[in-house]
Amino acid sequence: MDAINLTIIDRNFIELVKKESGENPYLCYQCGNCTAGCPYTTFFDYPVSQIMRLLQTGQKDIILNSRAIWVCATCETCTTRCPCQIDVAHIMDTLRIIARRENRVSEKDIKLFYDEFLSSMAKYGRIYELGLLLGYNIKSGHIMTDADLGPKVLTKGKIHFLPKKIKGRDKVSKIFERFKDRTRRDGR
Amino acid sequence: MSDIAPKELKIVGFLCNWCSYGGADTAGVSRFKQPPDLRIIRVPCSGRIDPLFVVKALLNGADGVLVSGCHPRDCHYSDGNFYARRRLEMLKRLLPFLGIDDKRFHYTWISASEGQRWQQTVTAFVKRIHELGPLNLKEEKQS
Amino acid sequence: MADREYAYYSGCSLEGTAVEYDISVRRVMEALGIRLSEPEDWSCCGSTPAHTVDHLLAAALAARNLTIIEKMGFNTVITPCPSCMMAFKKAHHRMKEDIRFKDEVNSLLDEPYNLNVQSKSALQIIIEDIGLEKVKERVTHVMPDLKVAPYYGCILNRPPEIAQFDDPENPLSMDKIFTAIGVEVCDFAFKVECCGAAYGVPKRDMVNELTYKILSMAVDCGANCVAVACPLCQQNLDLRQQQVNIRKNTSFNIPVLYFSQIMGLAYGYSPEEMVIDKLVVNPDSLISSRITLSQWNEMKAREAEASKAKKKEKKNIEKIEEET
Amino acid sequence: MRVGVFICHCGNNIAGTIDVARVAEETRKIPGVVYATTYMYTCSEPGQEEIKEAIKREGLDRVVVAACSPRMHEMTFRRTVEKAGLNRYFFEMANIREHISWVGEDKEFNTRKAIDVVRMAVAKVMQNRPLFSSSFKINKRVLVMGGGVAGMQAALDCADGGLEVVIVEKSQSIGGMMARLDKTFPTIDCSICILGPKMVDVAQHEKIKLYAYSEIDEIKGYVGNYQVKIRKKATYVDWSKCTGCGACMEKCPSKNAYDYFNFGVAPTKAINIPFPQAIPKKAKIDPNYCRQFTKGKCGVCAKICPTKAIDYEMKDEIITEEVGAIIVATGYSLIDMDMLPEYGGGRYPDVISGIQYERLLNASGPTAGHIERPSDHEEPKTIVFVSCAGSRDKSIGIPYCSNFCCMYIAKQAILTKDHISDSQSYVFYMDIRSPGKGYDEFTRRAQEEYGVHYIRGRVSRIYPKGKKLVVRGADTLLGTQVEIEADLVVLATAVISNKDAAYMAEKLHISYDTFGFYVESHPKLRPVETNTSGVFLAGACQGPKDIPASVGQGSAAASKILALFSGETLESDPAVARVNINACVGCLKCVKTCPFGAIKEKELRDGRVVADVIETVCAGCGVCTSTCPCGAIQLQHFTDNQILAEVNALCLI
Ligand SMILES: Cc1cc2nc3c(=O)[nH]c(=O)nc-3n(C[C@H](O)[C@H](O)[C@H](O)COP(=O)(O)OP(=O)(O)OC[C@H]3O[C@@H](n4cnc5c(N)ncnc54)[C@H](O)[C@@H]3O)c2cc1C
Ligand SMILES: Cc1cc2nc3c(=O)[nH]c(=O)nc-3n(C[C@H](O)[C@H](O)[C@H](O)COP(=O)(O)OP(=O)(O)OC[C@H]3O[C@@H](n4cnc5c(N)ncnc54)[C@H](O)[C@@H]3O)c2cc1C
Ligand code: SF4
Ligand code: SF4
Ligand code: SF4
Ligand code: SF4
Ligand code: SF4
Ligand code: SF4
Ligand code: SF4
Ligand code: SF4
Repeated sequence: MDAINLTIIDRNFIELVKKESGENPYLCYQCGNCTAGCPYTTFFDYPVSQIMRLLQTGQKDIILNSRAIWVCATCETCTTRCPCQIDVAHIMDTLRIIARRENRVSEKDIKLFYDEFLSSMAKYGRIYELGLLLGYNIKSGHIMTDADLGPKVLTKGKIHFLPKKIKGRDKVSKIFERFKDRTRRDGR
Repeated sequence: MSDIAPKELKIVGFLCNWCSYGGADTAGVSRFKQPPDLRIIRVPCSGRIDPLFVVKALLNGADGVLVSGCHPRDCHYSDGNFYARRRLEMLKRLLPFLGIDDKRFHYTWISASEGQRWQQTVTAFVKRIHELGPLNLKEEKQS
Repeated sequence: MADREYAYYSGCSLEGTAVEYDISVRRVMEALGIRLSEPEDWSCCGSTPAHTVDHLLAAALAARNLTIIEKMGFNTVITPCPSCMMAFKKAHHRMKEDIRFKDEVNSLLDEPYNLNVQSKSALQIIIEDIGLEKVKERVTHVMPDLKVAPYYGCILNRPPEIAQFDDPENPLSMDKIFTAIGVEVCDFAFKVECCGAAYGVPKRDMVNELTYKILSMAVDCGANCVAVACPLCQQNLDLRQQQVNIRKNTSFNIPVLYFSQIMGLAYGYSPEEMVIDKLVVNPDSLISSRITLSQWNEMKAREAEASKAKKKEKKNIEKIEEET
Repeated sequence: MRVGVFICHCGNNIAGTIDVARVAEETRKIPGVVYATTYMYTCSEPGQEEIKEAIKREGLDRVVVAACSPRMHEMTFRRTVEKAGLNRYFFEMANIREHISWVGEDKEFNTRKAIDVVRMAVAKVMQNRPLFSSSFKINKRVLVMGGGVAGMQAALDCADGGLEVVIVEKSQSIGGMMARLDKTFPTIDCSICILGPKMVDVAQHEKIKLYAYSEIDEIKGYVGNYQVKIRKKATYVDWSKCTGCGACMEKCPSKNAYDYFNFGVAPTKAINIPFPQAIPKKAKIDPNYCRQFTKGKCGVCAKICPTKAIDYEMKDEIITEEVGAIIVATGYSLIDMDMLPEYGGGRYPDVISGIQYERLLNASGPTAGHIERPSDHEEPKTIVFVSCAGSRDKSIGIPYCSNFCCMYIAKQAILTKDHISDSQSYVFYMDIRSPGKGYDEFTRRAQEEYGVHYIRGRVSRIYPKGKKLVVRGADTLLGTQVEIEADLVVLATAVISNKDAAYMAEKLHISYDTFGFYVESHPKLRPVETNTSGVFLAGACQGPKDIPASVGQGSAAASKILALFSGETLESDPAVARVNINACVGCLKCVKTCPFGAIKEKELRDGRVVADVIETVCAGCGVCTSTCPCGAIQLQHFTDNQILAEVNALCLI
């Protein structure tokens, strides 16, 4: 890694994360407990305690481009065990939201899956599992994802071929629309 | 006295010597910043605080009174603060009859090690008094 | 006759891949005298994907359902899926802590949510509202072959400030229920280890690695099946078990049942009624030894008799030996 | 009246954010003030000289110093004015530093506030009356609460200084935690070898009286004259007869009693002597386990005892001792491991606490000094130490550092290598805190010479895997997760205050902090004094500290008492309550409310009953003054008039 220039610390970024998450990253004393407990540490490029450290030094680019913030599964292990009572999972969540807003997505597949999930939700009010899977497979280019499971699932009759559409699905899509209006209004 | 219009209100603090006065000292030593409105009177024990002092202060021109003593069970004089609590609780119920909003009077417990808590208490109380504005006995009686 | 009535939010998974969870929970609740009322027109809770977009949006998607439940007049909703439960609890918690946030969430909704609904897992309802005494009373059948690794998953009890139930590190609610219904529980150390949650589809390798560890630990502690309380856990451990075997060159063949299915079997429901056949790894060999409680008691009595007789005989022999 | 006011700059501490010249200028306008000046460092020698000279030059009869907190320098300046011939109570201090210059940023506001505060002090000082202290005789005996190393040191120093000492120890033997330790850092000398002789000295010193297995029930009185009620708890063994032969312990059939001394490493007998060097070395029955008590039959020990010392009917006994000063040396406790569920202490037998490990290392411990796993008694080869187990952990309400665990972990790791040469120890740490003399060298030695592997990071989980325990932590220097398959895990559990700390504080009228540790009078300059005169602190009851620091405090507390008792009498504080018998109507409300029982009724010659204050008993709280319906009883120096003068000086302007 190149030397990080610490002469100027990006306070705006730190403040933004503070405000949106309601958590104070400076409570972290770098004990490493979160990294020690995180089931995903091996899949992270920066272990979660280092994300916290990077945050303390305002390293916006490194953080928002990191894989870690996308791979985090919000399993709450870090939050549960942090001796400084930091809601670390919530900070990870917030960082992911900011990254998404800034269109920085280091884990395209995960984001795509989330997007497909939400669009299924916006469309039908509930999740249409088969549609979600097919949509994901086509868009991700991993056509065969979980194809091995197909027979198992389908023969067990677990997946419905047709979506369940709820009566109030327009109400759900209205929530999405209002939310979009709001973000547009806020100029994000 | 000065050409700058006075912005601070007049708030009297009665603090027991052992706990809360020490707590205010600790806040000072730790440089915990506070709004400037409070003037402190030191008494040996919160049990020494006669409700009359509070009433006199408010009638004579104070906008708020803050009383603070040792935590219950942590009193230098064993139960002085219990007597204080009883008396001051009575006083709080009496103030409205004198035409004074009882929010102008607050009592609390702060120990000598709780500098930060002192800072928070002062800041919150001063803010409250500023929200109520200067004490105008006639007006407050009417409303 | 129903003793109590609760709102019941099954959630999307329980309509699809986890129907057996839905059916078994409903039956067990009925057996315990609980009536469930499904909110009409409920929508998806938002789950993980929503809170990766925005906390406000996530809360609103969850709160829409809470509003419906509130209007039904319920103050408690049973949410068997931990993901839904957390979505509800977090929305509720944040709205309660921060009035501004509450107003903003409500501005996205047609009708406001007024913070009157507690979400609880089926486990919490069973432990707190029904009680182990009653859980035990209803038992009609015994499954002597079952050795269960109780797997709670990561978010059922965590973070503790929001979950407000059971121990976040060593939860015991499922253990206690199994013990009450006479099922053997193993000392399973990975009760709250994460299984990979929603990453089954986009990050299957990752999930396989994590479930490999959990399944290994289950086998190591002597279990012959895993009990779960979450549709995602069930999928990752059961449906993907074969993927693990291929990837890690293992030969796991350990059934993964919903705790409610096990309860149902102990309450005398047939495996068909508990929709056992929807599980991928077949548990038939384990549950085929199921017998009724009275048969079991008779058997035990006979055994006790036999051992008593044996002891007596032994004593007699000793006596004779001593005498001679 | 001629009031002089001295306003201190305190270098830049005050003058930096208060316009002291303007304060002086405004002060001069206050009626009664004839002189006001500023000074750089008022408490310095020349500063005090300046006050004395001004008193003479200007003919001042009242003095106000506007400077730091009176808790800091009131005594200094009282002496100053006294030296210039004024009564020491003709002095007041206005706190413009701690309460103004250090907490307000705006110079204008600060200056105005300072002027107000000075005006209040002037108003009060003009109401002040001369007060004179009287002297009273003192009882030069000392009570030491707690017979740990700190209490023992204090007791021996006092006794060697010629004072009679009473030690009250809660448990069966003196020695405290140190008696349980195997070796001590940083020199690895045997703990009981250096403590044992001290314990014997305590037992044999003709000036020391020891009440073991006893507790304080009640403390009455004031500095110089305390009456202390001591509860000698029933041991069911007549200690005057018991020779400590141990025959009873050998024969007792109840083998599963909890061993408090060994922190439950192994069970003990219902009747036991805690350890071979115990002082006093006497047996005690634990009625929770004794069959005579639980089942109503046994009596084996009574039969076996050669001196017929057993007495199942024994009752607690109350004894009163009179002393003049008290040293509190009640030490500390440790958290239960089940506060840390992720580590499984209590659930997994091979996860133990540091103090339990200390007992495993000890030759007179339950394993005779062989390190073995509690689960299967096998010798562990891979041992993991987890530091800060509960300490520095806000999530369980313990934000502070436990002070000595870093050091004892290094010690235990070194000893482990000495015991089991083919073992490997690991230490998970966040920081290594070793600032004492020779301390850092010690922790370095553990790593450099003994090959102890230090890992910078916290442990997140411990779980069993077969016969091993998997310790999953992080190495934050590597930035990875790490796992160790250990045979034994030792948790350096956090130091906390004793359960009864708050309860004792109430009896002693001393303060304790949020965590139950007793509060010293000044964190730097009065570390063993409390705010209650006559009560002193020593050792870990004031906060976690190691043996050298505890011993140092024990000696310091003793020297404070020797100084206090250097004369035959003490000066009383004259700021006590006084009754105006002309105003008193004899309602006796004050008698009922005085928390110290300092007021008695008195019959005057005309038969009228009035209140009467016993000056030496009055602690000066003023509760009576706010109780009296007639204003007849007034706390001197804080009378109604004095306080109202301050109120009015502020409000009526
Ligand atoms: C595992 C471990 C290893 C350690 N190793 C070392 C080491 O190598 N070197 C070192 O310098 N330090 C070490 N320490 C620290 C050492 O134990 C303390 O510094 C020392 O014991 C403090 O002495 P104390 O007299 O203040 O308190 P304690 O030793 O706790 O003694 C207090 C005494 O007061 C008694 N008591 C308590 N309450 C009352 C009451 N209400 N009335 C009457 N009596 C009461 C107690 O029974 C006890 O006898 C270690 C600590 C631990 C936990
Ligand atoms: C930069 C710095 C900041 C610090 N900040 C803090 C702090 O914030 N809080 C804190 O608690 N501690 C602090 N300290 C530590 C503090 O300075 C020491 O703890 C304290 O001064 C020790 O006091 P002392 O009396 O033992 O020694 P000293 O202060 O060194 O006094 C020794 C005296 O003996 C005199 N002397 C020396 N030799 C002889 C001789 N042969 N004959 C006669 N007289 C002799 C010296 O001239 C001196 O006056 C700080 C230290 C430094 C360097
Ligand atoms: S557990 Fe908490 S304090 Fe420790 S490194 Fe992680 S965020 Fe920081
Ligand atoms: S919440 Fe995310 S960062 Fe925290 S432990 Fe779980 S996966 Fe790791
Ligand atoms: S008197 Fe107080 S304020 Fe003045 S110099 Fe001394 S310490 Fe500082
Ligand atoms: S009680 Fe009797 S038998 Fe026991 S140690 Fe004392 S003298 Fe010996
Ligand atoms: S009477 Fe109690 S203490 Fe004595 S031998 Fe029997 S069980 Fe042990
Ligand atoms: S002494 Fe060391 S191990 Fe103990 S609490 Fe402090 S830093 Fe942690
Ligand atoms: S309360 Fe006042 S009037 Fe009553 S006895 Fe005491 S001093 Fe006298
Ligand atoms: S001031 Fe009054 S109440 Fe307080 S101790 Fe003295 S006599 Fe008692």
